[in-house]
Amino acid sequence: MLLDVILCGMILAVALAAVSGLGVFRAVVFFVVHGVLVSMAWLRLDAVDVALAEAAIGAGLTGVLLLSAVARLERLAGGGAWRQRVNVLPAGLAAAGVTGALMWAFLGLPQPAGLGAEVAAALPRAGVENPVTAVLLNFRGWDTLLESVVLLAALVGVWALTADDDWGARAGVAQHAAPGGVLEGFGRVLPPLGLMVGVYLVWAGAAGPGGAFQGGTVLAAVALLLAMAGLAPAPRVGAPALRLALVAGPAVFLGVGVAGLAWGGFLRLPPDIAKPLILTIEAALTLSIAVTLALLVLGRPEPGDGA
Amino acid sequence: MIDPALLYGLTGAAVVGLGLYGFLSLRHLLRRVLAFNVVGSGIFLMFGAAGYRGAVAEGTAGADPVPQALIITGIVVALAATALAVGLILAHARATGRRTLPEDDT
Amino acid sequence: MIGWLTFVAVGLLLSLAGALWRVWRGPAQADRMMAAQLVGTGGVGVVMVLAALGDWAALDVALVLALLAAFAAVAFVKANSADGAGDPEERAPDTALLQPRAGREGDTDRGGDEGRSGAGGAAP
Amino acid sequence: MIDALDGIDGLRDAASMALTGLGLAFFVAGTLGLVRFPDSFSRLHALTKADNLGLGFLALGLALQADHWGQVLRLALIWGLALIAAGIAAQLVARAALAEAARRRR
Amino acid sequence: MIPGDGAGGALMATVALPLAGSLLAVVLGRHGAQVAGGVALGVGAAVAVLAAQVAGGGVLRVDLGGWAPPLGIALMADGLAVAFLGLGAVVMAAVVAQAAALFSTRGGESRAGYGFWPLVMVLWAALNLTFLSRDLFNLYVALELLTLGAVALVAIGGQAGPLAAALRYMVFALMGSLLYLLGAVLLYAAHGTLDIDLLAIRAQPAPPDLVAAGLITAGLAVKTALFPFHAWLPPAHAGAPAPASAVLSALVPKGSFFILWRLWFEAMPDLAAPPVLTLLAGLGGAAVIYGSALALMQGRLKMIVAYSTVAQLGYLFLVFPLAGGAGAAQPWEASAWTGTAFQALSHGLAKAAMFLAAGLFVMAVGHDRLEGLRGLARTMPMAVFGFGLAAVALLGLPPSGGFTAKYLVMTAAFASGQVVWAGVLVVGGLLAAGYLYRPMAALFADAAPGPLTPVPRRLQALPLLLAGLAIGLGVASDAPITFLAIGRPDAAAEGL
Amino acid sequence: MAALPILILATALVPAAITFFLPQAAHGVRNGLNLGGATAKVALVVWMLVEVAAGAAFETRIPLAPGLFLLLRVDALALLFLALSAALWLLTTVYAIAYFRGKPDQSRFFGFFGLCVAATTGIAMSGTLISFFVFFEMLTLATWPLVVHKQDRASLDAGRLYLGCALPAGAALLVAIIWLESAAGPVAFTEATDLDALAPWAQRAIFALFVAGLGVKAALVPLHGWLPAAMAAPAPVSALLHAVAVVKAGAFGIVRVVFDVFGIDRVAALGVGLPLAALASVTIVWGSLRALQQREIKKRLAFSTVSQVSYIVLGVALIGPAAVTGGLVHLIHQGVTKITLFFCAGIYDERAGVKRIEGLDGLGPRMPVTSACFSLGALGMIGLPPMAGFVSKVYLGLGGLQSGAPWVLGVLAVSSLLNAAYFLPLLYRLWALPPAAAQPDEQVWGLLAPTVVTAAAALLSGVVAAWAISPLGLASLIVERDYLR
Repeated sequence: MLLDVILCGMILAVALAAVSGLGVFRAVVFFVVHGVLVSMAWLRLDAVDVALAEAAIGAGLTGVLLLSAVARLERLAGGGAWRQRVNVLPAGLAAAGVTGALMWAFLGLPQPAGLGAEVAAALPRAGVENPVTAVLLNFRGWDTLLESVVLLAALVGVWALTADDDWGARAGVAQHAAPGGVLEGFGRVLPPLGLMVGVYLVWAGAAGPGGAFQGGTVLAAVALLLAMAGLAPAPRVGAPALRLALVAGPAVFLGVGVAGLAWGGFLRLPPDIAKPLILTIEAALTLSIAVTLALLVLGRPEPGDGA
Repeated sequence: MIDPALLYGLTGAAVVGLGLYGFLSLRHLLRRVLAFNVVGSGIFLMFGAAGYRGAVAEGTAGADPVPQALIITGIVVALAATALAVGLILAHARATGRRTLPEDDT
Repeated sequence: MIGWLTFVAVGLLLSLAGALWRVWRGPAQADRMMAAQLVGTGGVGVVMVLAALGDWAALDVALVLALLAAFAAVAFVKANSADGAGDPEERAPDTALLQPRAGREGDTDRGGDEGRSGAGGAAP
Repeated sequence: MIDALDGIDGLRDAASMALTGLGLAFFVAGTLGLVRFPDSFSRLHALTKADNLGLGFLALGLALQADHWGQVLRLALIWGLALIAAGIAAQLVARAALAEAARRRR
Repeated sequence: MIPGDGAGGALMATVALPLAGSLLAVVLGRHGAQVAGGVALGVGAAVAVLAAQVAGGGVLRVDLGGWAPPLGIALMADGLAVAFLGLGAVVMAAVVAQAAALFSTRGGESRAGYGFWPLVMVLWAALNLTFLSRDLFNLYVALELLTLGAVALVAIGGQAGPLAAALRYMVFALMGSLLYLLGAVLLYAAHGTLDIDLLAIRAQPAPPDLVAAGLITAGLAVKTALFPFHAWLPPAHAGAPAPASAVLSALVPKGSFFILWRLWFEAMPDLAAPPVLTLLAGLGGAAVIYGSALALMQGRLKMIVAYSTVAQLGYLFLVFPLAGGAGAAQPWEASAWTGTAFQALSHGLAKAAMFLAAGLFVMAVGHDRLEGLRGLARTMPMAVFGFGLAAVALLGLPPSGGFTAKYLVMTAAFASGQVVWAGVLVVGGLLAAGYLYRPMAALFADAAPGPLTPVPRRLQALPLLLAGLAIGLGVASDAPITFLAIGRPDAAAEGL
Repeated sequence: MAALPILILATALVPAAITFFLPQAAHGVRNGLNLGGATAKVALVVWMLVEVAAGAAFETRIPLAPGLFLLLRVDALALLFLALSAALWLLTTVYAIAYFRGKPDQSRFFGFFGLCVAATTGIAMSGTLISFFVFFEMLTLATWPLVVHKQDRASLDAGRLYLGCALPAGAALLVAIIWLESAAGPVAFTEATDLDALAPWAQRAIFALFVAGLGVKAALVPLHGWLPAAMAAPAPVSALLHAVAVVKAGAFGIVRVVFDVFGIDRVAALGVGLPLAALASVTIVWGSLRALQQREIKKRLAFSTVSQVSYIVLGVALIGPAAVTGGLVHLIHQGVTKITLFFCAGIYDERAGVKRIEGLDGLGPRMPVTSACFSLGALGMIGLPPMAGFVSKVYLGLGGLQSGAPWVLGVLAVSSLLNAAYFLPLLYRLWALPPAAAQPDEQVWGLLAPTVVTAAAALLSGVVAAWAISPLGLASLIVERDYLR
């Protein structure tokens, strides 16, 4: 209990630190820390799948994305004057109002009315044993399909910000590292381990915590590391293989969904073949998610920005 | 004895408030995106805590899986939004040399 | 045993709180990054303990945290290299810079990202 | 897994407690160093100690509590990963700190 | 009601086809326009089939994956949803036709040409889903997809102005998403379901529901650019390339409004309290007046049209206090509800026509400042005529869809004794005449425009066609009104 | 039979729709279409006249919404207006074809011209308030491009003023209609409407809104400002505005509101007739006074219209049988007379470049046909026997006496004096003064022929007023049959 109180206190303190103070860099570092703490909170709340996602995305990729962005932004932005904060009082009042309302609502929640029992009852027909995976890929697969498209849309949006002349170049800023240096060494050691962990997470997701998103994120991190260590250049945005990899997940998912029409309705997975179908979808999704996330973090092609 | 679900739920609500305050008051665009993510994590925490309530009350194995699945979806969607926002911020900075929206300059 | 492990977890958390102070204080960006690194490692420790306390499946979370722990640091050093895409090793460090206490010079984090007061002025 | 005798069990618990306690102590020490030491490089020093040793002892202590070899394996993997990550991160951050200091000096 | 069997094919196709199209466009790059053309045809056919099914068999419901709510997600096509699907199909078809000329990929793949097609189709899928989905979280994902697509489309221009506009849009949209998500989360926590129909049974005036309703309403109001959250809309809609502007202005805000509408009328009609309804309508009225006043002051055509969107969206919010006020003397019921649907449909068609016409003017002149458009009535009569017809629909002059809308809503206002909202309609109509007169006068001015880039006649026909449909909606209101009544919630006739 | 109203509407609508898409050079097709349409319409209206005289009724419903429909219905009053618009459309088309020879943007002009006439036809045949409103607003919109047709500064300003007056008027009308119908249900002109659900003050307010909404088009003071400004438009447009479509639509609407919406009993009970009559009288005098001050021919004519159209309103507001007959017959009489004057003004402008009254000096002998027609028109306006105008004024005067408003005689007298004061000097200049300019050529039959026809009509309808098929006969019939029961 004490543990929970301390954890909550730290989460609050870190959240406060992330939105206060002057430094952007500091705020981002606090956000990374926030991710670590929140993933612990998820464990306390008996949500290992979410803890995995939070650790991989909240503490991992989002942090990397923001850290890179801070430095890039300072490089790009000139010295123009700007205000750190405005509307402090209205913002404070609004935030306090919403918080108060939320607490009031939370305290006023009626008896728990979750779907645990319904999920448990339907689990035998879902094809996987992990209830969270069953919800993600079967009961509410439609959400998940759309979510993979959200990622893709964001990537297309980021690419659309490319300078006209840079279209077709390699994604992101051209990365390089000292040959034989520490970074490169890291880039050689970690990927095999990361690959293993990523694949393990996907495979484990059917029965226990894990799944395509968590595994895909780890694989994306591996790919990013390879790129950052200068070991593998980022792909060109026009590369056909890359594009196929991007759409593989949503396409397979959509394809299975349409095939479901033959079984009586869109996205229907017949119980006896649900497991292989889900595993197929997950495999394709993992590939797409990994590639998409890595490219999202790398950003638009900017060959001119490199050495 | 405090109910942990309640504790985390209220913490989540407070995190939402903090993030919201940052989102509304800060002008540096990256910090606003960051604040957006803070709000998001607060929302998810509240949601997760609400789903955990059931597990505590019924004494069944595990929390409600549906909120967990939704939260995972939400986290990924938030990441997508963050990535697009960061891309926009950088492109905007490149075009204008600003870290903020034009109307937020002095 | 449960009591002890809880105690260890609480102790680890409290020690992380100390690290948080360093993140806040800085002064150099590297200090903040290092402190974050400690929080990450400590987080791995806490998660391991939590795994022992409850669901061993939580070890996977520790695994992912440990795997990604260095990523933030890598992103940080890459972004802060000369062109934003390099590596601090690429150029031999200037020997003059290897003097002790080189990092202890005011708050280097306030160079670029502090609100400059213009006509409207920076809020506190 | 290891469920032979109560005595062994008690012994195992004691060893586990000792090892995790040692790990905790290293972490606390590392934090103290991080907070108290005067400059970036000495702080870095403190940090790596805590990372490597603290986590190592913790892992060892917890491994005694594991009821499956897979868990022990994972604990080892985690420690190994943390070791690599911490070492590399420390190296890189140190160099970055140097570069940062150099930039400030110019 | 037909259970989720094969009958859901046409319904699913309206979402799945654009999704598949966007995936294909990501891969094919250069052939995005052809893919989009195919998708437009397919969705058009699917909507037609769906309309026939709904007209013949009533409301169509599909439980996705065979899992009924609360476990699964249900999609539902009622008259309202199908009408909006139809609006989307028509506008999108015209947009695709114009964009195919604008983003020509002859001579290799280009950045904007590549980005536009997947984004616009993703946006379309998301939009159609907002009309069909019955699940609040699924709607959240749809909204996010809609927003990301829309923001990216605004930014596709690439210059500083559009980028700033896109960022501002993004900031507001993120805010709206968070508030919406908070509300949805609270509702699930309280009732263990996200399904609109189940919520309708379970919702009660308790703290979680009230807070959730407030948060969702606020979030969706931000996304619909309701006054005073409207500041992001005009620069964003004006900054995007014209075909994108047409989509953004005509369709995208309808998605968020649609959810708000469903929420109040279908999920929790009993929670509505008069002060809230009056507040919503009051903000809508303020949007009408303020948006119109600002439109009067703009010097660029696209800005005028964009501010007009702020004003026109304001009308939609009058439905909340006015629903149910049809009066015993009237031969129809739910007049405000039906009128609002008409307003949304007519505005969608007319606004798309205007932005497409504006795009053609920009194509011809190179910019959209009013003084540069002088005399275009002689050189581009079809586009100008289309613009004029669209203006008629926006003004709510007979015989247009806008008039039917105004007539129905105003009748409800008088019949329920809330004359002040009728005043908003009148003043808004007159202000609209003011701000639309300026471009019309410029287009009709006796001046030889400078050197013009020729614009193909077939492109000029598009705005005319859309505007003609907006007029036609008024001439033949009978069938749409009957169709809209399929599956209409009781609260639409009884009031909130 | 039910299709006949639709057919009549189509005679204007279809040529208009096709004309929009014709290239400028397609003169033959365009002229043929428009003349054909106009001729067909006259034929159909004549046929209808015969049928109605034989007791037939024409009614067509076009559904708009459940319970809401456009009702096209031809009663005697509708026929009166219909006949006027059909005949004058044909003549104006002939005139316009000649007038626009060699000028640009003809397709646009004739397209909108056709739309205007279609709208007017619709107004005439409207059987419900909502149908009336639809066509009324359509008329507003279709007229604007005609007013700004020249695309010069003055036209655009006039167009802006026109819309600035007409759109708020439309809004007022819509509010009036919806306010009324929200309490009483859809209003059809044939059925007595029960307005008792509304408080008397509300009924009066609605009546005021109706008058305000319709009064703009009918150019009632102080809502008349747009009409004189609109004389910047080409002559055929002026003819259309002043004689056929716009002001007549307003006056006709007031007739409908008084007789078919409120009913004369209710109008009398509410006590709103007299104020309306007073307003009309003020307009009559004010318009004449302002006309006296104008030095531009078309402007003088325009203010004259302001004055003359209010005769119709005055007659209706007075309610008595003779007054109503006078008002209704003036609908026709003013139409044929004023169109003659505007045709002539157009010829003076086109053929002699004369815009101001000073330029008329000595033109009479040189442009004898035009000037003769002009003189007939002017005399008719003054109300000299046996011209048409005389008949109207006699009935109005009688009506005033009947309705216990003898002051109307004073108004008529003053107005006639003023009419004489601003028209007679023109005639004097035309015929008595020596010429100032070179010999112009008035020999354009396309311009002259319609002018002669309308002038003759203005004379004849006065001369044969006693016949049953004269406008007066028709008006009396309407009054006896429909309104005085």
